[in-house]
This record gives sequence, structure tokens and C-alpha cells, in this order.
Amino acid sequence: MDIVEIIIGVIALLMAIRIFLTRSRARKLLYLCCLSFCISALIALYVDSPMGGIVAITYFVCSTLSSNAIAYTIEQAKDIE
Amino acid sequence: MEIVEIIKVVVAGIICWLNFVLIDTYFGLPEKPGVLGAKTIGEKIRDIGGNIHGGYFMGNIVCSPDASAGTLLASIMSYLMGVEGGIIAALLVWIGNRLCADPGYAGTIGALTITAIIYLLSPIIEAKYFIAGMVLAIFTIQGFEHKYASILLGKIAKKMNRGE
Amino acid sequence: MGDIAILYLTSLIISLIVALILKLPLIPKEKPVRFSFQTSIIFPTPILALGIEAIFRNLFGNYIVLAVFAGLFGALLSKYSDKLFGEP
Amino acid sequence: MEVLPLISGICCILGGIGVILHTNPINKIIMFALLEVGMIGLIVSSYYLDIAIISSLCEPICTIILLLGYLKYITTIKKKKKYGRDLPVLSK
Repeated sequence: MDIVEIIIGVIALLMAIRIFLTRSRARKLLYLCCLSFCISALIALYVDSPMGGIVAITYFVCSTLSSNAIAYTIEQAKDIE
Repeated sequence: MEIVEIIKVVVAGIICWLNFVLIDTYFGLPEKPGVLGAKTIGEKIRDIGGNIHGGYFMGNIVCSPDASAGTLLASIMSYLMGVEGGIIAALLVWIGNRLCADPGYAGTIGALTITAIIYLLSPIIEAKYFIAGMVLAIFTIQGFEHKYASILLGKIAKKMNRGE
Repeated sequence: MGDIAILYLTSLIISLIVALILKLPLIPKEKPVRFSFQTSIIFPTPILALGIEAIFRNLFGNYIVLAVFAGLFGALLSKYSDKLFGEP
Repeated sequence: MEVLPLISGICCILGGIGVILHTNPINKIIMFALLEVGMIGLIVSSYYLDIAIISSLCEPICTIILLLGYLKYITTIKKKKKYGRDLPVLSK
């Protein structure tokens, strides 16, 4: 147990609970972005080899693509209604 | 010894905060929403009482990997591989930026500057502390309190002549 | 240390020469520069060449031929990125 | 006691409960994204790195397919309502 991992873990736990409790749809995306920063850092600190860095980069870019699509759909759904 | 490590994390966090906020503001993130999803997040932030330009800043961070992602990924790769890792991270961040329909100036320049800073500061603060510092810095903007963070970002944008 | 610097310099110079042959502009023509999608000699070409050279050096080893190919690939990727990723 | 498996497990449990409890479809999809975050973390924590890369590449594709289905659903409901308002002419 390292002090660096403990700090990142506490922030990730807080974000997971706040995603579950917030009512607004757009603010959940902000918390989800912060959570994926935390998980990407934890992956790199856990695996500790260059392959772990590749996994972290791939995961982060793909999760950004996914939240981009969700935000675009919220705007489109507001337009239709 | 724990006190020394916590002080190192906080100092690294302040350096990362200044790096990515200044670069993102200079390349015009608060000025206009780059993609359609950033617009709805900015209007939502304005509805709860924040600043619209700070809201556009937050929405652009969510919708495409900008200097914040460049800072985090370059510090990860330079913790694992040294200086060359930072250059590889800059290349991959550029590809991710173009996939999200963004020009990609902010991400690559942020990655290169944080690589240079880590290389210069490596005898004092190791690259491991910069990872935790970056997570702490993104927590103060995206996770802690949206209203006051957007007002602060709006003031910085007004001072640097980007947006109103 | 000296060998690695020579490899990186080779890929950088080759990429600049190939970009000049392919008629890329020196800086983007649209103003303001920070919103334009047009690729130019200054912005993406050197970064792409250095990144591909770093990947090649870590995977295959220190060869001068690979540095030349890295510069060539970087310039080609920078020239045809609009066709690869789609027009914005 | 490692940090990554603990956080990933908590994310999986919260996401699974949230998919059941929320009623809005967009909220369900966001909770599904939270569950995928935990799933990738659990895969990485047992060192199956190739499977982690493949599943994180496939995650945005399945999210986009779900969202396309949701947009199609909304459009169909809107059209049916307009058509239904015209229908009473027939029933008179």
C-alpha cells in the first residue's frame, strides 16, 4: 500500500458514489470523466511495465469517445422533444 | 517520511494545474464549444449558476482528450519508459484527438511540455508523484464543486483575452 | 547516448525534406491558426516522425534504416491525415 | 490488499444496482458505462492485458449501437403520436 495509490483510490471511491447519487444527466458525465482519469492512473501504477502504459492510453481514449457519443445524444434528444 | 511525500504530491499537483489550464486556455477551449456535446454541458453549468465560458471549458475536456489527457498520459509513460515515453504519448494523443474531431494542438503541446518539466525536475520530484498530482488537479475542476470552479475558469479566460 | 541522438536527428531531417517535396505549407493558411485542421510542416510532422522513431527503436533496435523509414512514414501520415480520419 | 481490485469491485456493484434502479434510458446507459469501467479494472488486475485492450476497444462501439437504438425509439414515438392525433378523423 503506497501513499500515492491511497490518494487516487480515495478520489475514485468518492467519484463512484457521486455518480450514483447525482440526479442531473450532464453532471454525471463530468464525474465519469474524473473516474476514468483515476482508473487509468491506477492501471499504470498496478501493472508497472510498458504494456500497462499502452493499456492505459487505449482505455482512456476509448472512454473519451464513448462519453462524446453520450453527450451528443443528449443534445439530439433535447432537439427532438 | 509521509509528510515529505504528501508535500511532493501537492507541489506536483500545482505544477500540473498551471500547465494544463494555461495551455488549454491559450488554445481557445473556453471560446466556443468544439463539438455539439460540449454545448449542452456548458448550458447545464450556466443553469446551476456558473459561468458559461467555464462550462464550455469543462465540456471540451469531457468530449475530447485535451491538454489534461496529454499531461496525465505523458506522465504515465515517462514513469514507465523515460523521456521516449512522453514522445510516444504525444503521438497517440494526436491520433485520439483526430478521432474526436479536434485539431489536436493542445493535447500534443501539453504532453511535450510536461515531459520537459518532468525531465528537468527528476532529481527532486519523481514521475510517480506527477500522476497523483494530475489526478488531484482534475479533481479540483471536474469533481469537487462545479459552480465555483467554472467561475474561476471564466475569470482566467477573461484575463487571457479568450472569450468576452 | 550519441547514437540515439543521431537516430532522432536523422528521422527529423528526413521527415522535413519529404514534407517539403510533398508541398505541405509552412504554417496553416486559415486564420486563426489554433482552430484550423490543415496540417503543416511545423506542427504535426516532427512530432509524428519522432514518435514513430521511438516506437521502432523500442521494438526492433538501433538501425539507421529504420530512422529513415520513420521519417518517411511520419511525413506521409501528416500529408494524408484528412483522408484517413475524414474531413471535419 | 491492493487498491485496483477493490475500487473495480465497488464500481461493478454500484453500476449493477444503478442499471436496475434508474428509469431514464440515458441514465441506464451511463450506469452501464460505470459497470464497464469496473469490468476492465477487474480484468487488468489479473494481468490479462490483451483481453483488456480488446474489450476497451469494443466498449464505445456497443455504446454507440445502444444510443442509435434509443434515438430511433424516440423518433418512432414522436411520429406515432402525430399520426394518432390525425386518426380521430377516421373514428368520427
